[in-house]
Amino acid sequence: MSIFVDDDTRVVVQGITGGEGRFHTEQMLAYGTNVVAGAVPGKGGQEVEGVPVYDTVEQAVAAEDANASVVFVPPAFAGDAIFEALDTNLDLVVAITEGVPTQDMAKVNKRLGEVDTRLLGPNCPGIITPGEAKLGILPGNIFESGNVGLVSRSGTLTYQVVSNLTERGIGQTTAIGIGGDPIIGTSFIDALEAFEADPETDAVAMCGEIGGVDEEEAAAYIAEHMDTPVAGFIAGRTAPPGKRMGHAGAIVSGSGTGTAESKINALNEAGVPVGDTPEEVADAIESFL
Amino acid sequence: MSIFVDDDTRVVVQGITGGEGRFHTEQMLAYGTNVVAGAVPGKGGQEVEGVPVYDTVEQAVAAEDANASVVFVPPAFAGDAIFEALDTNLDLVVAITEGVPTQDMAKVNKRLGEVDTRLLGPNCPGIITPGEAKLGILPGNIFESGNVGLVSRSGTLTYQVVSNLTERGIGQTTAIGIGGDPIIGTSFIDALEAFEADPETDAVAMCGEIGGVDEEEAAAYIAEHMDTPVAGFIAGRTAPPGKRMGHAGAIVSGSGTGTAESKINALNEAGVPVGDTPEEVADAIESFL
Amino acid sequence: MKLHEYQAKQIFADAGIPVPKSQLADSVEGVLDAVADIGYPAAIKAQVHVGGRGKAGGIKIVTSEAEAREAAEAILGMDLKGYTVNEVLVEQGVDFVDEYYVGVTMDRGEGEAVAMVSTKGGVDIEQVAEEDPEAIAQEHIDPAFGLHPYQARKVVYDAGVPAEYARAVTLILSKLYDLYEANDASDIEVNPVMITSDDDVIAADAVMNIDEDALFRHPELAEMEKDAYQNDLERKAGEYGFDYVRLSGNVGIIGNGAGLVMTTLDLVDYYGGKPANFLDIGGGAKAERVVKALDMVFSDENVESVVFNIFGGITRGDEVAKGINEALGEFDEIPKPVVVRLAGTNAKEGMEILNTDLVQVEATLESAVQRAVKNAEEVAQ
Amino acid sequence: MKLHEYQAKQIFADAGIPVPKSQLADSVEGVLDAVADIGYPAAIKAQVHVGGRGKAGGIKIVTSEAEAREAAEAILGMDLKGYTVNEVLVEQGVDFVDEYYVGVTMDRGEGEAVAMVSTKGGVDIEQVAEEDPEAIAQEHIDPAFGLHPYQARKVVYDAGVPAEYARAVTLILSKLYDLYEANDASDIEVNPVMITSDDDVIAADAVMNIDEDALFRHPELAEMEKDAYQNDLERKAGEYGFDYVRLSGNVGIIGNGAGLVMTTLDLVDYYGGKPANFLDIGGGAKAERVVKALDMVFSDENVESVVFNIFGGITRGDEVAKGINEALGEFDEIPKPVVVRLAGTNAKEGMEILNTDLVQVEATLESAVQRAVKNAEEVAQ
Repeated sequence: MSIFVDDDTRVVVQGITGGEGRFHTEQMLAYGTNVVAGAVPGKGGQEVEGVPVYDTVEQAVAAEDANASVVFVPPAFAGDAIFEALDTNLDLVVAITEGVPTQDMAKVNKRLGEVDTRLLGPNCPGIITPGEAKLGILPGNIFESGNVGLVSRSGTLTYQVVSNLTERGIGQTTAIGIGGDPIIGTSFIDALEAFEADPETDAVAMCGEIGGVDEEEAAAYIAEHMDTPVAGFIAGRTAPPGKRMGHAGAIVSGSGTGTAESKINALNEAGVPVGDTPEEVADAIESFL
Repeated sequence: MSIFVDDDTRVVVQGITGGEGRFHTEQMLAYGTNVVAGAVPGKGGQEVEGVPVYDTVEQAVAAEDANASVVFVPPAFAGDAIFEALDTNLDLVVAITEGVPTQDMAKVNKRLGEVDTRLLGPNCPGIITPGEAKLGILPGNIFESGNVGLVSRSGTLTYQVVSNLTERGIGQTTAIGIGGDPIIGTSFIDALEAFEADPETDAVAMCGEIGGVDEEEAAAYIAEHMDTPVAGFIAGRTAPPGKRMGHAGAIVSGSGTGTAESKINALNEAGVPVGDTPEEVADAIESFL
Repeated sequence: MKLHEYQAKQIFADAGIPVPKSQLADSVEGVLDAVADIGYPAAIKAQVHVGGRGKAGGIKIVTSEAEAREAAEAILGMDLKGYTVNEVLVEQGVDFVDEYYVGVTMDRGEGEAVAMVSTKGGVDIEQVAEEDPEAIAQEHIDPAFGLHPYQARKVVYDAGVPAEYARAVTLILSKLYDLYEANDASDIEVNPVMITSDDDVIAADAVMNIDEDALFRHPELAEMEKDAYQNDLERKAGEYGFDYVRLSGNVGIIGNGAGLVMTTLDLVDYYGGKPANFLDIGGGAKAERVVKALDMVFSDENVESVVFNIFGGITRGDEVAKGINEALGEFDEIPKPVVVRLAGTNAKEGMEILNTDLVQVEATLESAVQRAVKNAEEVAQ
Repeated sequence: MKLHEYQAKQIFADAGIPVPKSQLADSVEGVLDAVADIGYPAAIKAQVHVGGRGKAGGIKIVTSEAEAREAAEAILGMDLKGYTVNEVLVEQGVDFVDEYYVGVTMDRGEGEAVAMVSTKGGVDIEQVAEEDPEAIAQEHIDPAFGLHPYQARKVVYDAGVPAEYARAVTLILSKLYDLYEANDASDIEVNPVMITSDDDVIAADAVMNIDEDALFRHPELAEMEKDAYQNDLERKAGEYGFDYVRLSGNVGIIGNGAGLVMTTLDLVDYYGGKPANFLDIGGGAKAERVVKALDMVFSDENVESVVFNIFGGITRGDEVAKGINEALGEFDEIPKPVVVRLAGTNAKEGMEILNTDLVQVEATLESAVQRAVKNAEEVAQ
């Protein structure tokens, strides 16, 4: 099994005619994902990699019976694209776009509370259920099907940890990048809850980073609700306060909240071993299996 | 019994220090209503008719354990006052103010969908459960406690019909003015549903008027869900299209929707007798009892 | 409150919506000056608040000075469905290849505005709505978020606007919504949006109605309200602050509260009479307001009989009676018979004050209306 | 992105928020001209992005020309927590009777902005938040509706602002929220809002941080970004479009993806080294970007050793290798030893291309970092 995406996921690509949209559509198709439509205003009737393009997401969903979308729309228009997807009753919207203004996301976040759709991201690499479907930009070849769930705020750090696992022969049920922005659609807790409910996920690797209190909240959730063992990693131990470390969300505020120390302590208190290196995370996961 | 208000209703008056607010607070107190607080920014610490005034509704509610408010705030500030009341988790907010801009009410209407509070009005005379509580500007002396529910879009027309009933010795469980604006908080259906559920209400008088389709929807509701008999009245049979007849909501649109004819037909088809005169409404109610 | 086409178009132009070149004129010479400036063909369009102006002869296309003079003479001063034409808009004639409908209006059932686009423009959109509702694409607008850009695009593409014009039509719709919100409009429509033979997309007509309850925050629009009155009586009512509508009958009606006044109108009709007007003096009216109300009704030359129906809540019967006595006391002879019915707050006190030499008193709504109808019939005989 | 106090105050003043009279100066003469204009007492305030300027000697009150000269000479050019002061704001001294805190900031946990008011202003608000959280009244702001007027009043009254000042403080808060929204701020604070001895209410300080991701729609603010860089290296990174943060160590770090670069920094520290910087070349970087990244790191005189850590997703190992070869090929002698670790997409192809005369290659993240730390230690010896 898996969480959020599988063989049956039918994908609309928003922004399919742009450079990134086109390239990753090709990659997703090559991985075996059911990319069934694209949506770009004014480009209705065209095709990209054999995938039909529609003017609106609603038209694409209606014509191709899609249940998910991936957003490759530039930051200035991404908030609007996410709203469009949310108002189409999809199961899942994956927003890859990096650099969406926070106030746009605050409005999206408000709408999220009014609909049943799950949003993943923005500023995330996407989600992959190895061997079934990949929505986003993750390099498919490093993943293997298996019994470990992975959830991460970062893209390349995800790849690093996954490769540490795969090299040992430990495969993944589903790997999720939840995104590095301050306001995101799917939290650690949402992913952990789904992994806990998935009978095939026997352990979970969780890669957090500085900024916000999501990791602390996740630790409380793990302590209270999870039987599946979790191993953690926190990036940014050496980050100075007040500096944005690449990700818009990765910042230790002047008041000292969002530090790596606070997150590591919270996880440790919840019984979650936190690795000093990615390799140590893989060690912990291996010990669980 | 009664609906929405009774002996236990504890009222905050928003705008209590204004002319209307002060006068009707006196009237409501004289009727026996539990007016427990007023709310006017900058007037915290004062008293009006012995009622303590607070700077905010939240402070008033917290200090005096209120569960309802009546809004006597001028139209320019009434939308904001209603928002303030809605965000304080009251059971009932009664907005008397006439002339609230429609777009302000559209925003209020959106918030109504997010909270559990009932809004009555705006542009309404209020609500009365004879002998128990009066919230608004209705003249208490024409009402009698009894077994007939009354719901109306109009103020003085309500008084007319009530006096026709009271003169025959027919009293009321609760009488409600839902308001004459295009966008209002409580619809005919909301009131009819509550009267249907009230074991002491044996018949309902419903006074509609031209504009919108609330009466048609109410007719469909009555046909499907009500055992309690209903008699109706529709004002505005002679109104020409495209002219606003006093109430902002009382207008037959150019496209012919909102006519008295359509409403009368819908009610008749639902088995609701519609009087040609207020006196005939009282006749019909009397025949039900 | 309705804006005239020329007022709405000025607002559109200020917002960057393309409109044809035009000029307002109130005389034949003014029209000729305007066409000289604008060129031929030109349209001469009556500026009155009447639907179907074209069919009724209120819009003419002219291609020469002679035609322009003829059209100006015909339209200026003409009676269009009961309203006199005092002003015309002289507008550049546009060579078009297609006509769309674009509008934003309040859907009161949903409590939300709705954006609408149809490629079947240039004809009565209400007829299209009835005969071919699928031809009008709609999108409801969440009042907290406003019109999302994707929604504007969606309704345009759903309507079937070709891709080459979609961006321009979307832009017009977005700007219409901005104007709708910024001006507290209740309705704003362009029918037609024209696709010209040069592939330009322009707003060839303009309808804009404003929420009267919101005029307090739009002084520049309130200023235009002066021009919105259809006749002197409505203008007078506006000055007095009454809710007033003139009708074609002869029984003048004054009351308090919209529902009760409507009901009084309906009863006049029910008992065989014809209402001359709707006049609501509002809640809590004092004697002075009553005097003004009677002045209003007597100013209508059609009125043969008056019924005064008050059910006092906030309004006090004694104040009303005082006002009636005062107003009618001015006359040597009462111009038209006045029937008065007072109920509710201080009705008894009112009845005691009322000078029954001046008015006829009735105890119930029904009997008061019946008597007023009879009075009108007697005068008419 | 942080605005300087003088920039934020100009924005406040343009929005109608009362601020003290002030003038920017970058020389002692400029300061003297400014005080001559503004009068005494005046405050001379260092314009650098450093908290606690006052305690660190960056703010001085002067009451005479002699004091003004002395203060200007002391502050201009001074080193304030590592930053050189190039500009000071010369500001009218204000005689105050009370100090409040008013601010709007993004609460990322709720995904909503929060408005905050406290009557304990003029001191470190984070300390107040810790020691006496009740002293700060808060109100969350629904992003779809914005700050309702009642909310602005509520937070002001809840904070205990006396009725006589409540209206003015509410107005400041409302305007701050408008500025927050209009400028895509992430944080906007006034500490203190001063109640002057004349009962005026003025914004005596101004903090305003802008969401960097939204600068594309605020060209006037993007223009100010030039002044926001703390040093030449950050300015260069801004020009190159890199996410870059300078640190105090000697191991230069280049990688792709924020999380992985942070992890590389952490490992440098874990293995006993000191990171010199954070530098994320982003996803899908081409050779040219790699050249610029190496240029950046070599420009930092503290750097003694470099680690290049790439896990290719969109980024291709061969492109990175090409860039490294190109950048290092320029040198007769490689300035500092460079350790490279390539994994993921086209890593094998990259390894084959890589000129191992110029770099040291490691197979894992851990070994690459350990080697770079060792290189730095060796240079330091």
